[in-house]
Amino acid sequence: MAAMNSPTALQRFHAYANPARFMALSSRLVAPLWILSVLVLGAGLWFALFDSPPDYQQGETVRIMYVHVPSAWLSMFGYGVMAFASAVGLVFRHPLSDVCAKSAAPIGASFTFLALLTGSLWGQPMWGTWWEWDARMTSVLILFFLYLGYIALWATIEEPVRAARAAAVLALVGAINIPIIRYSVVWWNTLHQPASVFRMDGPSIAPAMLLPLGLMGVGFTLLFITLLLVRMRAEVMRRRVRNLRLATAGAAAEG
Amino acid sequence: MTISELSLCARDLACERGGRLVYDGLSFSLKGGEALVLTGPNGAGKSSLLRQLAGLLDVTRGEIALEGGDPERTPGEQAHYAGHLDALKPSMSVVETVIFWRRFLGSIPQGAETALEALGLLHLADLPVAYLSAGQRRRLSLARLIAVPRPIWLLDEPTVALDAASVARLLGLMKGHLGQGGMIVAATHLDLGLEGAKTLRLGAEVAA
Amino acid sequence: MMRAFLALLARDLRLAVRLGGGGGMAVFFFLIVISLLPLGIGPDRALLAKVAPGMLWVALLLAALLTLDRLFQADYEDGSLDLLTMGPLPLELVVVAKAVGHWLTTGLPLVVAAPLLGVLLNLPGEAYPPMMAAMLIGTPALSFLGAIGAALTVGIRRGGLLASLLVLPFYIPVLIFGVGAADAAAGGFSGEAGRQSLLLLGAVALASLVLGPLGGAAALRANLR
Amino acid sequence: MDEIFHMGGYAFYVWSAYGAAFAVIVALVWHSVADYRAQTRLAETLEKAAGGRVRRAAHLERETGEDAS
Repeated sequence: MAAMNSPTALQRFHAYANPARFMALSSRLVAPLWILSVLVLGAGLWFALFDSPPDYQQGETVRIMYVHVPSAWLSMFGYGVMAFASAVGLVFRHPLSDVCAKSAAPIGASFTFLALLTGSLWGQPMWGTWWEWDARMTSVLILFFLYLGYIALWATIEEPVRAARAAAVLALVGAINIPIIRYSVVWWNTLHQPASVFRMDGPSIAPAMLLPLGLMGVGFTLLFITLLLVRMRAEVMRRRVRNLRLATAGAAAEG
Repeated sequence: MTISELSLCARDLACERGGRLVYDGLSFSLKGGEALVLTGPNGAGKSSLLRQLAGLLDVTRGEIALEGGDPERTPGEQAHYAGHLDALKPSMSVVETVIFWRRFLGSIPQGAETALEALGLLHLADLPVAYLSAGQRRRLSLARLIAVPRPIWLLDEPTVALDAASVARLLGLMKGHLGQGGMIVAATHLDLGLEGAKTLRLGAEVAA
Repeated sequence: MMRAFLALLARDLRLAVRLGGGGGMAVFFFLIVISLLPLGIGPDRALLAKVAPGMLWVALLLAALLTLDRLFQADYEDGSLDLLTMGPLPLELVVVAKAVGHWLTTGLPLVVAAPLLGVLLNLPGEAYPPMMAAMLIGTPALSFLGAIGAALTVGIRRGGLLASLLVLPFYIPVLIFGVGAADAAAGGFSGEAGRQSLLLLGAVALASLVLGPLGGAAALRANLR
Repeated sequence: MDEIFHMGGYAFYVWSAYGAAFAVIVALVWHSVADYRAQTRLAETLEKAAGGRVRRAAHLERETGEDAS
C-alpha cells in the first residue's frame, strides 16, 4: 500500500485498473493459468493419493488433509483478498477493485464450505464426531457467515456503486472483527470445556507429506487466482451489459 | 358475442371512505363505443369510483351492472384498471411482463408483440423493467390494455409521465377501442380531446 | 384457469430466483440461529443432542416467519395485487399459487438444509428420517397458515412483525407434532409415538391446505376493499 | 491398487472428502465460466443492436467508470 502513494506507482496502478486494459491483460493470462492449475493440481493429487505414506496415528485418513488444509488456507486468503480489494476500492474509488472484492467472495465462501465439509469428514473417523464446537471450527463457521452476509448484501442492493461501498464497509468491519471473534470463541470454548479433548495440531508433518501438501496448496491458490480472473471478467461484462441497457432505454427516450 | 350491445350502468352509487361520504346518489349509464370522462377536484372520488367499477372497492350503496357481457364474470373481470401504480416488477423483462399478463388475465398462451408495437416498446422487449424511464414504465403498464382484450377500460390519470407523442399514441388506441364498441371511463385533468365523450363532474353532487 | 394459476406460480418462482434474497436468506437465518444455540448454552454434545429436534423446529419456524411479509406485500405495494384480483382466477387460488411458490422457494430449501444443521447439533442418526418426514409434511402448513397472517397484515406498515405475532399461535400444533415425531425416534422408544405424531401433523397440514386459501382470500378481500 | 481404494478401512471418508472437493470445485468452475460466457454473449447482442450509435471503444473506456459519477 505504501508504495502506491508515490505518484508513478499510483498512475501505474490506475493504468492496470483500467477495465479495458484489465480485459486485454487477463484474456492472455486465463488460458495459461488454467493449464498451470490443472498440472499442479494433477501432480499434487498423484502424490496425495498414491505416493505418500499413511500417517502412523491417523492412517489413511491423513489424505483428507491434502484437500482440507488448502481449502482452509484459501478461506482465509480469499477473505484477505476481499478485504484488501475493499479497502483499495474505498480509498481509491476504483471500480475494478470493487469487481475484485465481489468476485472473490463466492470463491472464498466455496472453499470455506469445503474446509468445513472435509473437516467434518476427517473428524468423524478421528474424533468420532462429525462436528465439534471447538474454537477453530466455530470461528471458521463464523467466517462462512461473514462471506454469506457479504454476498447477500451485494445481491440486495441494485445499484453497483452503492452496493460496492456498503459491501466494502462490511468486509472491512469483518476483517477487524475476525480476530476478536476468534479470541472470544477460544475464550468461550475453554470456559465451557477443557481444550484437551482434542487438538488440531497433531504430530508435526513428515517431509514425505510436505510435498503433496505444498503442491496442493500451490495448485489451489493458482485455481483461486484463475477463478478470480474469470469471475472478474464476467463482472466487467455484466457492468458493460448494464450500461448498454441503460443506453438502450435512454436512446429510446430521446427518439 | 358482439360487445357493442354492452351497457354499463351505475345506479345511485355511494362511496364511504374512512367514515367520510365521498359521493352519494351517483348514476350514469354508458353504452358500447362511449367514453366517460371524470373530472373534479382532488378528493372528489374519481379514483374511488374507478376502483368501485373495477371491483377493487366495496360499493357502500347502489349498484353497478354490466348488461350484455359475460354473465359468468363480474364487471371487474371484464375491465382493465390502470391506476397510479404500474404493477411492474423490475427484474422481469418487458416482454415477460406482457406475456405474464396475457397468461394470467386472459389465459392467452403466447404473443406479446402487438401490444408492445402499439405502445412503441418493441425495441425494448428484452430489457429488464428496472432500466425503463418513468414514461416507458407507464407505457408498458398501459400495454396491458392491448395485450388482453377486455371491453371496459378504467383509466386513472393515464397521461401522467407521458410525453406529447405518447399521449397522442394513447389517444389513438382509445379511439380504436371505442370504435370496436368498447367503453372507457377515464379520470383526467387534461382535456383528452375524445369527441362525443360524456363528462361526469364529481364533487358537484355532494355540494348540491 | 389452470394456465393463469401456472403463470402466477411461474412468475413468483422466477422473481424469487432473480432477486436471490428470499429462500437463500431464510436458510442463512436458519443456519445463524442454529449456530447461536451452542454459543449460548455451551458446546456440551449430550445436551445439544437432547435439544436438537426442538431447536431445529423452532429455528425453522422463525426462518419461515421472517419471509412471510414477502408473500403479498411486494405485490400490494406495486399494484400487482389489484390485477391479481381482476383475473379469471378465484382469489382463493391466487393464495394457493402464492403459498405454493413460498413453499418451493422457502420451505423446501429449509428442509434440505435441516439435516446439515442436525449435524451441527449432534442430532442422533436415527432421528433424521422421522425429522425429515415431519418437516416435509409440516412446512407446507407453515406456508399456507402464514399466508393468512400475511394477507391480514397486507398494506400495514411494518406488517411483518404483526404477521409473526398473529401466525405464531397457528404454528404451535405444527411445532408440537413435528418435534414429537423426531423426539420419539431420538428418545429410542417404539415407532408408535412417532407415527402418531406424523399422522397428527399430516392432519394439521391437510387442514391448513383448506384453511389457508379460504382465510387468506377472505383477509385479502377485507383489506383491499 | 485395491488397497488404495480401500484406504485402510476409511474409504468412505477419504473418497467423500475428495469427491466433495471435486464437486464443489467443478461447480465453481462451471458457474464462473458459464456466467462469463453468458454475459459476453449478452454484451455482444446488445452491442450489435446498438449498432453504430455507440462505438465499442467508447464503452470500453467507461463501462465501469460511468457508474462512479
